[in-house]
Amino acid sequence: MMKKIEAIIRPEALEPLKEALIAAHVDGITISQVLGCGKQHGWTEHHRGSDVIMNTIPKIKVTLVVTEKRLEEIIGIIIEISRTGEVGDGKIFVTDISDCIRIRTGERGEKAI
Amino acid sequence: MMKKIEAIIRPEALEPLKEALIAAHVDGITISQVLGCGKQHGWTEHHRGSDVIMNTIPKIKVTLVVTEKRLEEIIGIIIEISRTGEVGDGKIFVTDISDCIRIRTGERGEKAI
Amino acid sequence: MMKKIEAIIRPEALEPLKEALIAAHVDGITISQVLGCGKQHGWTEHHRGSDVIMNTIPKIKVTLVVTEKRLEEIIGIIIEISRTGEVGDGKIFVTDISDCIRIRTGERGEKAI
Amino acid sequence: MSINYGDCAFMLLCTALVFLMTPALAFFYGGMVRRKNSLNTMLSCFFICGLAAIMWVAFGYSLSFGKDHAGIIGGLDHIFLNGLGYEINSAYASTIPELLFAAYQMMFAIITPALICGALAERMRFSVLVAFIALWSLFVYYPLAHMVWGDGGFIKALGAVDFAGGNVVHISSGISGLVACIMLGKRRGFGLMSYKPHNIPFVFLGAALLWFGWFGFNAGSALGANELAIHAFMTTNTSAAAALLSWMLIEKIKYGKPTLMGAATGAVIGLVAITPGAGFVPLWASAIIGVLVSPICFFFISKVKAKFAYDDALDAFGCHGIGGVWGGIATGLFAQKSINPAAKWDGLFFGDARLFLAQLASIAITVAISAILTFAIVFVLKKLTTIRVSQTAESQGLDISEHSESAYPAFTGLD
Amino acid sequence: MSINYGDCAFMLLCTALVFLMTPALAFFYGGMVRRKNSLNTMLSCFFICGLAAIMWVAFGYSLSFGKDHAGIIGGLDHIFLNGLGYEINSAYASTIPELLFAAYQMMFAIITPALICGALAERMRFSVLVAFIALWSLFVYYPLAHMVWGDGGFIKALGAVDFAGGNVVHISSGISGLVACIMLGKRRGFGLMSYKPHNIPFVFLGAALLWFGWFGFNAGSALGANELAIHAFMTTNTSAAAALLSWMLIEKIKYGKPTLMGAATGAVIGLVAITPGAGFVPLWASAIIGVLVSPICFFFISKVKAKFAYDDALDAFGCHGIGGVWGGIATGLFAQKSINPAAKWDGLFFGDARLFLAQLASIAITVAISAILTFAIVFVLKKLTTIRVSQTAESQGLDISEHSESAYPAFTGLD
Amino acid sequence: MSINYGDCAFMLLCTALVFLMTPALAFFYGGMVRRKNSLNTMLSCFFICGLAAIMWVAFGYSLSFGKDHAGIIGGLDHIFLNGLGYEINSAYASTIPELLFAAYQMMFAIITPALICGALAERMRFSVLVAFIALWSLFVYYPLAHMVWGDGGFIKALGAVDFAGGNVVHISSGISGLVACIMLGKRRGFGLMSYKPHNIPFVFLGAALLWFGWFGFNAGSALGANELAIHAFMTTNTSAAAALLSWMLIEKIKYGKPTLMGAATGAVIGLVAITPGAGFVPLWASAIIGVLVSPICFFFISKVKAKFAYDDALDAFGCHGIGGVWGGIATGLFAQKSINPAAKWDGLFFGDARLFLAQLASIAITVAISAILTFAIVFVLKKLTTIRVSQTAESQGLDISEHSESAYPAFTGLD
Ligand SMILES: Nc1ncnc2c1ncn2[C@@H]1O[C@H](COP(=O)(O)OP(=O)(O)O)[C@@H](O)[C@H]1O
Ligand SMILES: Nc1ncnc2c1ncn2[C@@H]1O[C@H](COP(=O)(O)OP(=O)(O)O)[C@@H](O)[C@H]1O
Ligand SMILES: Nc1ncnc2c1ncn2[C@@H]1O[C@H](COP(=O)(O)OP(=O)(O)O)[C@@H](O)[C@H]1O
Repeated sequence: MMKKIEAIIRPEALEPLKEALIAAHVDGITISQVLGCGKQHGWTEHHRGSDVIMNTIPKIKVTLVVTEKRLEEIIGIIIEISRTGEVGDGKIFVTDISDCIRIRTGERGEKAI
Repeated sequence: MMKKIEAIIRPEALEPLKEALIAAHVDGITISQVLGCGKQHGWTEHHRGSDVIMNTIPKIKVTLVVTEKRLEEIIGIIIEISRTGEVGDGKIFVTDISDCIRIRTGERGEKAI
Repeated sequence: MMKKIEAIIRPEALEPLKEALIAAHVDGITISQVLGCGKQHGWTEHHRGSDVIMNTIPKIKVTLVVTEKRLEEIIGIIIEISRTGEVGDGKIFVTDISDCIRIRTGERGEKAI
Repeated sequence: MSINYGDCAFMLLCTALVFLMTPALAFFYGGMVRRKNSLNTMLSCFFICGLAAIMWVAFGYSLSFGKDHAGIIGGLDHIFLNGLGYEINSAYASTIPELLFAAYQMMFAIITPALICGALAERMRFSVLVAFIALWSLFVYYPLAHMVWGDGGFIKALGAVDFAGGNVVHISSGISGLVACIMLGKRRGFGLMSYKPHNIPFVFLGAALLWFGWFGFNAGSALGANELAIHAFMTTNTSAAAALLSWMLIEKIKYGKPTLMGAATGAVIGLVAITPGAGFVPLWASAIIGVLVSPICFFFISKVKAKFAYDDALDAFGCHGIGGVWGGIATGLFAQKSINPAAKWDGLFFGDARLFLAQLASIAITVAISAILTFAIVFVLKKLTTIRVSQTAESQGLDISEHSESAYPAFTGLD
Repeated sequence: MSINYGDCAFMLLCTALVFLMTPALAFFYGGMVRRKNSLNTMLSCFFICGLAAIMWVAFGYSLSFGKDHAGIIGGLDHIFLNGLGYEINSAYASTIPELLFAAYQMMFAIITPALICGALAERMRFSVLVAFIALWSLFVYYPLAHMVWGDGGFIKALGAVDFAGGNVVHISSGISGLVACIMLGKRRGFGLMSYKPHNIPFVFLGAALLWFGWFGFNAGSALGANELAIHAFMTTNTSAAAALLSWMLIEKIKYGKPTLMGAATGAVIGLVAITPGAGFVPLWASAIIGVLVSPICFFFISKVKAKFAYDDALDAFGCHGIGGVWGGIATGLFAQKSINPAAKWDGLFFGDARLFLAQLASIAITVAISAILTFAIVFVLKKLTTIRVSQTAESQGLDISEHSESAYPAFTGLD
Repeated sequence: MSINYGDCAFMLLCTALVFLMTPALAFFYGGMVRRKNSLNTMLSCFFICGLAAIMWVAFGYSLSFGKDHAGIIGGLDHIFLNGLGYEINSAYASTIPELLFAAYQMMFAIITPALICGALAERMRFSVLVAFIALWSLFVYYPLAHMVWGDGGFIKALGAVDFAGGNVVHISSGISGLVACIMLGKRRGFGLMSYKPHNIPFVFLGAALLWFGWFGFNAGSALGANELAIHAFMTTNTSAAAALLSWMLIEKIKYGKPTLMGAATGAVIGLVAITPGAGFVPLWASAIIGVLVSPICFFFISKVKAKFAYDDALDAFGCHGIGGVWGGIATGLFAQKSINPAAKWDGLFFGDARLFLAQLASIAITVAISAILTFAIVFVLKKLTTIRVSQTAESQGLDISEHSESAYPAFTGLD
C-alpha cells in the first residue's frame, strides 16, 4: 500500500524539513503554497498606524507519497521538525493512493514511488 | 471516518464562502490558487483591440477535512454560497482520509481535525 | 468508481498536454504550480559568475477526475506527451474519489464529473 | 524683464519632473490596493494625465490665470491658450514665457485631482470617477488656483502665501477626498477585514519618484534657477528626510519595528508639509515641519479615522489634507520675509501674527470651498446615477468589473 | 555664434532623458510578453544601450553626420568622434558644442533599433538579434539619419521636415519591424491562443517613463532651451493627452470599458504621432493629431493585423510605423513656417501643397529604404543561420532557452 | 566670479538625479535578494535618504567641507549649514552658490553608505544597521570626503585626483562592505544553497535608474553645464556601454548565454569604474576602462569570493570596491591634464609616473582608512549588542522578523 502524506506547515519550517527529509532518503517531495485558516488567526501587521488582522495565513503544503512501511517514520520526522508547540503548527493528512506511475519509465506501483 | 472536501470555486465566491464556513465553525480551511479548464472556457478579454480567449481560468481550490457526520452540511453550505447557476460554478470532490495528525500535540484521528 | 489523477510534470509539457487532453474530451482539468524535488536535482544557473544549484524545481501539477473506465486511457496520454526519457519527467498518482458534486446543478457521482 | 534661458531650461525640466509625479502617484496608490483593484487604481490617476491636460489647454489655464473676475475666477481670454505667446507675463513669472508658465501649472492641475483618487479607491464606478474629476477640476481647482495664485485672486489679497500649493493642491484634494469618500460609503468589510497592499515595492517606487519629482514641484515654484529655488530645494529635502525618520521612530516606539511602507508614507507627508512653506521658511524650520508632520498624520490615520470610521482608503485626507493644513499653519509660524519678499509679514514665531492669521483664514476658506463644492458635485452625481460598483463587482475586484483586465495575467508562468 | 550654457544645461539633461527611454521601452515591452519571455524582451532592448552606443562613438556619428557623400551617407572624418571638440558646428546646432549634439543624437541611435524588437519578441534567437541590430544600425539607421538630418542629406534637400524623428526613428523602425516579423514567422499558436501580458503595471511604468523621456526627445530637438522647445513641449504633451483619451473612448465604445493597457498604448502613439511635427504645427493641430492617431492605429492593430495575419508581436509596426506615417502626413497638413522657419512652406491645410508632397515623398522613400534593406539583412541572416529558436525552446520560453535565467526565481517565497 | 544661472539650473537637476540613485540602488539590491528579505533590503537603502540627509545638514557638510583641521577633517563652522548663503565659495565651485554645492554633495553622502548595505544583506539586525550607518558616516565618510575633496585635505594635496568619487564613494563603501560582511558572518547555508533573486526586472530597473542618475553624478561633478560636463557625460556613457558588452561577452564565452542580470551588473560596474576618471581621461580611454572592468570584477565575484568564502551578498565589494580601485588606477594611467587642469600631471600611459603613484597612494590610504575604521566600528557594535538576527529570523526572512511586513501581501489575489 502507498500512502500520500499532506502536511500543512509553517513557511519557516520548510527549509529544515526539506533537509531532514532529504537526509531520510525520501523519494520525492512536492511543495506548494497555500493560505490557511485554523486555530491560529494571523499575526498583526501595522500599515500606517492601523492594526490589521490577517485572516488567512500563508502556509506551505508538503506532499509526499511513501510506502506504508515508511509512513510512521516520515510522520515522526515531520512532527519533530515542525512542532513549536504553539498554535499554528499545522496538520498532517494521510490518504491512500491506489496507483503511482513514473512517467519516465512507465513503472507502476511501489517501485515507481 | 474523515473526509476531505476539495471544492474548485470561482475566485469571487471565496470571501463569502470563508465567512459562511467560519460561521459554521469548521475546524480549518486550506486555500490555494489553481487554473481551471472545464465547461466554462474563459471570458473574453480585449488587448489593444484584439479579442483573445483565455483558455484557462483562475479558480480557487478550498480544501477542508471534516468528520463524516458533517460532510453533507458542509457540502450544502458550499453549494449554497458558490452557486450562481451559470457555467463555471465549479465542482466538489470528496476523498477518504485515512489519518489526520495535529502537529502541535501529536493527537491523531478525528480529534485532530 | 471515480479516480483522481494527479500528474506532476515539467512546465514545458503543460501546453501540449492541455491540447491533447482537450482533444481527448476530458471533462475538466485543474492546474497548479508546485515546487518539486525528486530524482532530478535542479539545473545550474549562473548569477554573476557563480554556479548555483537550484535545489527545488518548478513543476506543474495537473489534476483530473475521471471515471474508472477512462483511467488507463488518460494515463496513457499523459505518459505519451510528458515523457522525454530523462530524469525529471515526473510522476502520476491515482486516488479513489468517493463523491463528486457539480455545484451549478447539484448533480452527484459520475454524471457530475 | 527679459527671458532668461537658464531659467527656461530649468523650468522645462521641472515641468517634466512634475509630470512624472502623477504616474508616480499611480504606483504609490496602485501598490497599496489589493491586486484585484490595482489597474483600476493606476488608471484612475493616469487618465487624468489626458483629461486634465486637455481641459487645461482648452479653458483651465484661462479660468485660473486669465483676467480676474471678482477675485474668484479668471476669464475666457486665454481659451485654447489663445494669446499665449512667448511673451513674459510679469504678474506670474518675470523671466520665462507665459506659455512655459502655463505648461508648468498644467502639471499641477493634473496631479491635484489625481490625489483625491486615493480616498475613493476600490469601490467607485470608473465612468463616474471620470465625470467627477472633470467637474471637480472645473468647479474647485480652477477657482482655487485663481484665488490663491491668480492675479487679483482674493486669497492672495489676504496676504496669505502658498509657495508650491499647500492650499491649492494638498488641502483641496485632501478635504475633497474626505467628503467624497464619506458620501461614497465604505468598502465592503470595512472594520472587519484588512485590505492588504499587493505590492509594497511599487508603493516605494511611487514614493521615490514622487520625492524626485517634488524637487521640480517645490524648487520649480521659484520659477527660475535662482537662489530661492536652491533654498526651496534644501527645505524640501530636509523636511522629507525628517518626516521619514520621525515616522520610522513612531513605528519603532509603538510596534517595535519600522516598516518600508511607513518610511515611504513619512517621506511623502514630509514633502506635503513643506510644500506651502518651502520658499518661505528657514532651513531649520523645515526640519521641525518634517519632524512634526509624522505624529500629526499618524494620529489622524490611526486614531481619528478609526474613531469616525470614514473609509479614506489610501489616506488622501490623512496625508494630503492634514499634512497640507499643518504645512499652511507652519508657514504662518516660520515664514520670513527676508527669505522671500512675497511674504508681507514674518511668521508668528518671529512675533508678528498677521501672516499667521492670514494663513488660518486661507486654510479655512480652502477647506470650506473644497468641502462644499465637492459635496455639491457628488450630490448631483448621486442623483443622476449610481456612483458605486455593485457588491459583486466589488468582491470580484474593479480591474475585472470596470476594465475586464487583470494586472498580471501571465505571471503564474503557466502558458 | 557662441556657446550658450543654459542651452548646454538643457541639452545635457535632455540627453539623459532620451537615454532613459530605452530602459522605459524595455519595461513597456517586457511587461507585455508572457513571463517566460520577459527577461529576453528586456535584454533585447537593454543590450542596445551598450552596442549602439559603442558603434555610434566608433563610426555611427561620423557616418550619420560626417562629411556628406552623394546625399546618402556621411564620411569617416569623425570616426571615434575624432575631431569633435567643444566647437560649434553650426550646420547642426548653433549654441552647443558638437560633442553634445553627438551625445544627444547617440540616444536616438539607441532607441530606434530597440523599437524594432517589439515586432520580433518571443521567438528570435538572441545572438541573431544582436547581429541584426548591428547590421540594421549600419545599413539603415546611419544612412537614413544622414539623408533626413545630415548636412547635405537628400531627403532634407527635398524640403521635407522631421522635427524629432518621425521618419528616422518611428517609420524606419516600424516598417523594418513589419518586414522582419513576417520573415521571422509567427509565434507558436498564433491565431489559436492568446499571448497574455505578464505584468501590466510594468507596461504602464514603461509608458510613463517614455512620456517623461519624450519631453527630452521632442523639446530637446529644439537643441536649446528656447521658445521652440517650449512650443514642442506643449504640442507633445497635448498630443499624448488627446490620444490617451481617444483610445480610451474607442475602448469604451467598442467594449464598454477602457483599460490601462489601452490608455498606455494611446499615450505612446500620441507621442509617436507628434514627433515629426512637434516643432512645426500649432498647438490646436497637435490635439487633432493626437485624437486621430488612436483610431488609425487601433484599426491597424485590430483589423489589418488580423486580416493579413502577420505576427507583429508588440505592435512595433502598428504603433510606431503607422503612428509615424500619420505624424509625417499631419506635419505636411498643419506645419507653419511662422512657427519654425526650418519649414520652407506652410502645410496643405494652409493652402500650400509643396510641403505636403515633400512629406509624402520623404515617407515613401523612408518606407522603401527600410523595407528593402531590412529584407536584405534578414535574408542574408537566414541564409547564414537559423534565426528562430526551436519549437521546444519557444514553448519553454526564451528566458530559459536563450539566457538560462528566469524573471522571478524566488518570487514564490519558498526559500 | 559670479553666479551663473545656467549652471545653477544644471546643478539643481543633477542634484535631483543623484538623489534618485539611492532609491534606484534599493531596487537594484532589493530585486536581487530572496522575497522574504526584499523590503528589509530596500529600507536599508531608503532610510539613509532620511538619516544621512539630516546628519549632513546638521554637521556632515561642516565636517567634510568646513575649515580644515590637519588635512583630515573639516571644522564645526558650518554646523546646521550655518553661514552658508548664496555666496560662492570658490574653493569648491566658482559659479554656483555654496548652498547648492552642499545640496549636491549631500546626495553623495546618502548613496555612499547605502552601497555598503549590499554586502550586509539578508542577515543584519536593522537597528544595528542604523547605528552602523550613522557611525560610518561620521567616522569614515566625512573625514574621507574632506581628505579627498575638502579644501586642505591631505589626499588632495598628494596630487591624486578623484573626479566624482572613486575613492570617496566606491572604494570606501566597497572595502567597508568587505570588512563588515566578514565580521558579520555568512548567511545560513552559504556554499550549500543558492540565494535566488526574487525579481530580476527590479534589478534591471535599479540599474537603468542608476545609469540615468549617474549622468548627474559624473557630469554634475563638473559643477556646471560646461565643456567638462559634456566630456564627463560621454566618457560615462561609453564606459558603461563597453562594460555592459564585455560582461555579456564573458557570459557568452563561459556559459554560452548572456543574461539580463549580467548586463545590468556590467553597466553598473562600468559606471563605477569611470567615476574617478570621467573628467580626466580621453574618450577612447573610457572605452578601455569599461571593457576591462567586467573581467576584473567577474574574476573577483566568481573566483576570489568563492575561494576566500566571504559572503559579500550582493557584491558591494566585488562591484564597487574592485571597480573603484580599477577606476582609480586607470585614472592614473590615462588622465590628461589638457582635459582637466585639476590634474597636475598626465597619466602613466603618457609617460609620467607621478599621477599614477599618487593614485596608488590615495587608493591605499582610502583602503586602509576604510578597513580600519569599519573594523573598529563593527568591533564596538559587536561588543555592545548582537549584530545578526537569530537563526530562526534569518530563515523566516528579515521582512517579517525586522519589520513585520511582507512585500506582496495581496499578490496572490485571494482577497
Ligand atoms: N480541518 C482542516 N481542513 C483543512 N485544512 C486544515 C484543517 N485544519 C487545519 N488546517 C490547515 O492547517 C493549518 C494549521 O492549522 P492550525 O489549526 O493553525 O494548527 P494548530 O491546530 O496546530 O494550531 C491551517 O492554517 C489550515 O491551513
Ligand atoms: N473532471 C475534472 N477534474 C478536475 N478538475 C475539474 C474537473 N471538472 C471540473 N474541474 C474544475 O472545476 C472548474 C469548474 O468547472 P466547470 O466545468 O467550469 O463548472 P460547471 O460544470 O459548473 O460549469 C474547472 O475550471 C476545473 O478547474
Ligand atoms: N514520492 C513522491 N512524493 C511526492 N512527490 C513526488 C514523489 N516523487 C516525485 N515527486 C514529484 O515528481 C517530480 C518529478 O520526479 P522526478 O523524480 O524528478 O522524476 P523522474 O523519476 O522521472 O526522474 C518531483 O519534482 C516531485 O515534485
